[in-house]
Amino acid sequence: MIRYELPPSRSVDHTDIETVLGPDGRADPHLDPKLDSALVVKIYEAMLRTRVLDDRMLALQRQGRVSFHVGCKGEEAAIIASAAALRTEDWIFPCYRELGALLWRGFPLQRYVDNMYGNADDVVQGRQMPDHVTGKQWAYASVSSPIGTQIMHAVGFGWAAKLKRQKLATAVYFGDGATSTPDFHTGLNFAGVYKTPTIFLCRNNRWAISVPSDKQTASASFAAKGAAYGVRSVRVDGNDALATYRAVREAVERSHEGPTLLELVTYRLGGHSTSDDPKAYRLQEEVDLQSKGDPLTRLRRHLELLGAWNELQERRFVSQLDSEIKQCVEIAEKKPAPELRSMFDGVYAERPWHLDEQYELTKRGPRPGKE
Amino acid sequence: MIRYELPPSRSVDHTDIETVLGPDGRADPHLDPKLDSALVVKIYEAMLRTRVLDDRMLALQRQGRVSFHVGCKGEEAAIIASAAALRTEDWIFPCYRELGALLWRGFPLQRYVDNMYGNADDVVQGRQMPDHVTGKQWAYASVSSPIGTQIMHAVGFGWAAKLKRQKLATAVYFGDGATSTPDFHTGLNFAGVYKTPTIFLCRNNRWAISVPSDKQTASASFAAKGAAYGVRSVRVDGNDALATYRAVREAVERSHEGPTLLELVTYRLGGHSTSDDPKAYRLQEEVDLQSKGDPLTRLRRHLELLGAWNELQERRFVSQLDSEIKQCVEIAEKKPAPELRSMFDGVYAERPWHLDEQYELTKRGPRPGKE
Amino acid sequence: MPEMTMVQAINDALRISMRDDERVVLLGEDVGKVGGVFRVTAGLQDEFGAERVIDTPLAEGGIVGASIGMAMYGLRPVPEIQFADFIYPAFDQIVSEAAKYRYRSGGEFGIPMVIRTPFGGGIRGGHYHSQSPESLFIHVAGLKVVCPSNPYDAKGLLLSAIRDEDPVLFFEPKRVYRAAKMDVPEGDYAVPLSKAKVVREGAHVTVLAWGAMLYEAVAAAEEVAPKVDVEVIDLRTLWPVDIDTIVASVKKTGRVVVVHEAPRTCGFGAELVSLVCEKAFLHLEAPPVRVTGHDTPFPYTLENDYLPLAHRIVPALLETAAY
Amino acid sequence: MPEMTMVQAINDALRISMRDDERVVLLGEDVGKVGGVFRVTAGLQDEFGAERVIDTPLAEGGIVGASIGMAMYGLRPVPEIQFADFIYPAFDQIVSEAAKYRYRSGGEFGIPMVIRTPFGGGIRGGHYHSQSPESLFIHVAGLKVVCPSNPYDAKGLLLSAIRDEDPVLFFEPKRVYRAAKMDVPEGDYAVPLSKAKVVREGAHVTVLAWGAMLYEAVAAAEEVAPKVDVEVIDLRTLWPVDIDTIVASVKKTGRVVVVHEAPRTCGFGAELVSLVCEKAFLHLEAPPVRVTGHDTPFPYTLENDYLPLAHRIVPALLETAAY
Ligand SMILES: Cc1ncc(C[n+]2csc(CCOP(=O)(O)OP(=O)(O)O)c2C)c(N)n1
Ligand SMILES: Cc1ncc(C[n+]2csc(CCOP(=O)(O)OP(=O)(O)O)c2C)c(N)n1
Ligand SMILES: [Mg+2]
Ligand SMILES: [Mg+2]
Repeated sequence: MIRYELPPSRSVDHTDIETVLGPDGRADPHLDPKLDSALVVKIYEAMLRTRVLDDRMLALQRQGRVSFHVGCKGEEAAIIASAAALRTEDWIFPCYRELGALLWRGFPLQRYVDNMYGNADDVVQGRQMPDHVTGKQWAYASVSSPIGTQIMHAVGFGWAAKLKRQKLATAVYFGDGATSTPDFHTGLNFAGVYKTPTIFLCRNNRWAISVPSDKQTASASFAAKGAAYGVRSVRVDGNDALATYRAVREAVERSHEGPTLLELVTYRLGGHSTSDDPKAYRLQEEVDLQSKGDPLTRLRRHLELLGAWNELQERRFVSQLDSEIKQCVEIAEKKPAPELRSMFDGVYAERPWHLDEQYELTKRGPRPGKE
Repeated sequence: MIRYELPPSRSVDHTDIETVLGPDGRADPHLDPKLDSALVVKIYEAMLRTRVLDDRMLALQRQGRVSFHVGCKGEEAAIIASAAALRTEDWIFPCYRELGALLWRGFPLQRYVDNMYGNADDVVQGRQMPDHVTGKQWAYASVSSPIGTQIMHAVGFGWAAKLKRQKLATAVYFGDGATSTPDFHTGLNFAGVYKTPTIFLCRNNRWAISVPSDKQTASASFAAKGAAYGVRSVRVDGNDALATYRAVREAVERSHEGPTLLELVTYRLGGHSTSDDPKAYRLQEEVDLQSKGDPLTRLRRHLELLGAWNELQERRFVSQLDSEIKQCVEIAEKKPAPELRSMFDGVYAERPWHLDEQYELTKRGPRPGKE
Repeated sequence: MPEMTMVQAINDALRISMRDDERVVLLGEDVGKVGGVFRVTAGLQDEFGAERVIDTPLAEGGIVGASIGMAMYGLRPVPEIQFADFIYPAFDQIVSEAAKYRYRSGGEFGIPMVIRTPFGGGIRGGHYHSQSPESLFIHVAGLKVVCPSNPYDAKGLLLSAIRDEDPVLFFEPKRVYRAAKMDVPEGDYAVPLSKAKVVREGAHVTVLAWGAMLYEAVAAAEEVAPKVDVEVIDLRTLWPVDIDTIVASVKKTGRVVVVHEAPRTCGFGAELVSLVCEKAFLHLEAPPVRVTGHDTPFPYTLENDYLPLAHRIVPALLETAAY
Repeated sequence: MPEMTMVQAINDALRISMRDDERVVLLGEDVGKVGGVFRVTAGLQDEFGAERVIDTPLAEGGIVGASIGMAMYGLRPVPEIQFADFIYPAFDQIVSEAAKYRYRSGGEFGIPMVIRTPFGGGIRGGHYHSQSPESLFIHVAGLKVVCPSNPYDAKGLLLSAIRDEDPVLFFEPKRVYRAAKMDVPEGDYAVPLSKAKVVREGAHVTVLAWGAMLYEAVAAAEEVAPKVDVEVIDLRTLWPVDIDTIVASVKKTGRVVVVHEAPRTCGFGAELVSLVCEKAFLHLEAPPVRVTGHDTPFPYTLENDYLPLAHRIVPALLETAAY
């Protein structure tokens, strides 16, 4: 097991971390999950795709064309390799950074871009902020903003499946900051007591907006918290796609025995969201240092060693993706806003009298001008 | 270190437990806190006093003279020896079973009985249920019913003292069930990060109403939970007054370094409260077995060995206490109910217009008949 | 027809639902082995097993949060909150998640779930075993709020609530739990949600009430009967409320008194007064009146001065009628 | 006199309080090093140190719960909840503990604490960065609720709130945060709690509003000015509300419109309508009207159809005036 050295300044590490990919791009032969190289390429492409998308959404936000974006730059391995290790029947309960996991499962890009614009074709009908999607068909729950709340849902869903003797696991993503919430505590505790088939994926990206992870807890690590609930836990190099895949796969395979908590140690290379300027609270040197551990670079080095990826492929992939994005954006921007009635529908399965009244009154107008 | 054997059925133990008093009443010479025997007698008397009081309040409740009582039968060592190990400047944040700790600090018995009756002299003016007292003068916070909420207060209070460079510790009592609440999680986490001078006293009395402690968590023990927060923790025989004293004293002495979590392993010999009938969910055999570890018996055996206590003293103490209780009850029963205005006062520092109105209207009457 | 207390009627509704529908599961603190601190779930773990009648750790947010996940899976969870006073640790899961899940997921996921909880005063419970927090939930879009006043309705409303597609808060007036028995049909039947019931017809004043206070309203109505002819409406479902029944009655009587245990300010009474003003202003012959709990925490010793019992409703009826 | 935005005015009030009173401490998520996500606490950690301007772990219940303990010790904590939408994890500590502590301890402990939180819509925040939950807290006895509409009031009200002996919820309309500058006196001054302000005098209709919607109310009043003479009252403190100013105005105009962003049902508007009916019924020439947010979660794309902006207030004013 190769130790991947994290910079000591912000480190909460006092426990080992599971790493497969060495700095030279070689996989530790003892830990290598020995994936088909086509699969690894697919994972790499998905990571790259997310990276490019983040960049383009950021640009659109800066141009004032979308109002907000929350990306996952630096956390692509933690998100995509974990999703890749799940089975189709396993459910994902996302935080807000796991779009890559949803796209991995086949969510169409146009559908995503429509959500960014909150237009009439947005799956959530423009009701939520950008990047707050849902994908039931892809076994992907609804993104919401409150930190941690999805953890209990993943536990309850997996618990229900277990009661119904259905074999599936639920994977729930959350950040290091989320470990301080009530739902983390309750989720791990219920999962431990009822041995639910839940995989807790703690993306320790070292920051909760401006709060560094060593101010979030005095625990030796986030993985160490599992013991408080009798929950098996592993600390994994979350910038290492192979290590992440391997650990999640194992958790999936053991999910019928009960839950696993995985701390995926990674780093948020970008701002918290487009609303955030991290220069106000962290040093560029830290970011530069962490950029050296960029999960894309590490996996690409590995693929290049295997002869499975090269610069030409990379460029071709990006340019094709770019035209795809461009097209989706053009389409999305032409679509109208959701209809007024969409605001009053769906609060309940059937619209009750008071919402009928409110709808009728609002429809009668006057309606607001463009601000 | 003598291992005190807990019955395996309900046991969540997989870690050692700190014990001083052996089954023969002898103190382990290496761990004996070597207290002045007068102090130990005082602790024993306070434990006995609580035991008798519980019994008498239960009887009053059965006679319909008080409406409710929540006692601590079986947990007297955990409660009183811990309180005895605190310094006067240390603050207590109670759950609802720690009346003994308050009496230890000098809270007058009449004041307690007035609270049981919710009469005009009740310190909380008949506003709360019986056994929900307050004792600011004795550095004792307000008892409330919601489980766990006091934990954060103890952390905040100790944190404030630390900011003000005042040396004091806060001791917070709660049950095994309370470890599942958000406040336990948040309290331990904040205390760990800010190194607050907080002593977390988890009375593991093995039951949360009808839920046994091994259904409360899959953790190897409650003490084991401290590690999740970087908080020092110790598992103590809470039926052993000397072990409890010793562990709390150590936590007090180390409180300037930061918090300690103590799991005081004990047993709730009685019902949860007068509203509860434990026969519905636990076997009499378990209670009988646990009665053998009765903390009073264990400490009394020790005192008798030392020649510091005997049957005569015991009887004299009880009969004197009995007449004291009887007198307090007689007085309390003669006192009137709180005045109507007490219901409208004290919601805010000054009574606002709407409560003036509500008071005036209610005063005008009609008032309710006796039901 | 057997006679049942409300406790028995609710137990019966749960049993019927669970026999009828494999998806129904119960969970909460002490609901399993001991059958709940009020014995509402007594015997159900014996019949349906510990997997469907689940004793949970002490965490209301966990109980509701897990129920949401279960509902997403396709179950019909019926979580119990031991006392409504302890619902606040679950507030975030109820308000931020259960209430909004259907809407914010574009209808992909509904959360059919009934949160049962004993509420209300009159059992010497002081601050934390007496509260009536219904208006907090009525304010939150996406929730339904139900409150039966008698065994028959309790059973029928609960059966309807469990079959409803949306999250329902089901407030059980614990003062009524064992106070009276009533004929309750065996087997399945429904009392529909959002239908109020005129329990006493009258021409002069309309009283709107629910839960335990319904009896006080009726008692007060009887007391003033020689002078004032009072119509008493049991709302049964608080939200979405049966506005038609209310408006029809107020248009007839021109006078309205709302009675509730919860503190007055921003209680549901305020909403009812506003609705009546909006929909029947020109029919009002007197200002709508609220007889409610006071704006204080719920007291122990003086609880009968706190509650809007008949002795406080009577003068309100007389004054309103004479206005 | 310097010109300040509301963000600057609140920052100034915090600075003055902290210089003036050693007991004042700030705590919350991201309030320290980065000075808050809206930069309201910018520069304060530099001046007062990390012990008095504290970045906390991500737990609102912890922030408020610790503040209660600090207040019991004798400090004057000013916790920040990053968005009002995230206050629910702290709901139990606010409702069960802070609100009741003085009362239930027989007055032994007060909890002087100001919970600051940005609230309201209009910044494209969707469900969870737009909510206006004020009525939930107004319903809870023992809390005070304040909401400034402009920089001057924000500073003066916050200074008063921090010096108040009871827990105060201080809702800051984030739509107004940087929307406008205003002359704000340097140094210390107070805007008293529970005093409303008539911001526009008028004879025909009274409008009650607060926070960001005040501007919409004023805009609507100007728009109808040729036909209807509207009096606009900025409540400033929502609870305990300045009932005298309200009643005096309604007795004068005989007509009242309440405007708020929060969902209509059981919003504070319902309470205001009820109070007006109770205290000025015979003066009413038209039913009180509510122009409010809808009973849906707060939407993203259509937020201007959700909010009770001037375009929706205008017809309400005209109809009320013509009633
Ligand atoms: C309950 C709650 N409190 C506060 C916020 C505001 N907020 C949004 S993201 C965030 C930090 C989250 O950090 P972390 O859990 O580490 O996730 P990351 O963003 O780093 O992926 C905060 C405080 C929120 N969304 N929900
Ligand atoms: C938040 C909350 N939920 C539920 C209850 C009801 N209740 C009262 S005591 C209790 C069990 C507490 O168990 P534990 O923490 O072990 O303390 P013990 O009574 O055993 O001392 C419960 C569930 C409550 N008071 N507060
Ligand atoms: Mg993070
Ligand atoms: Mg216990």
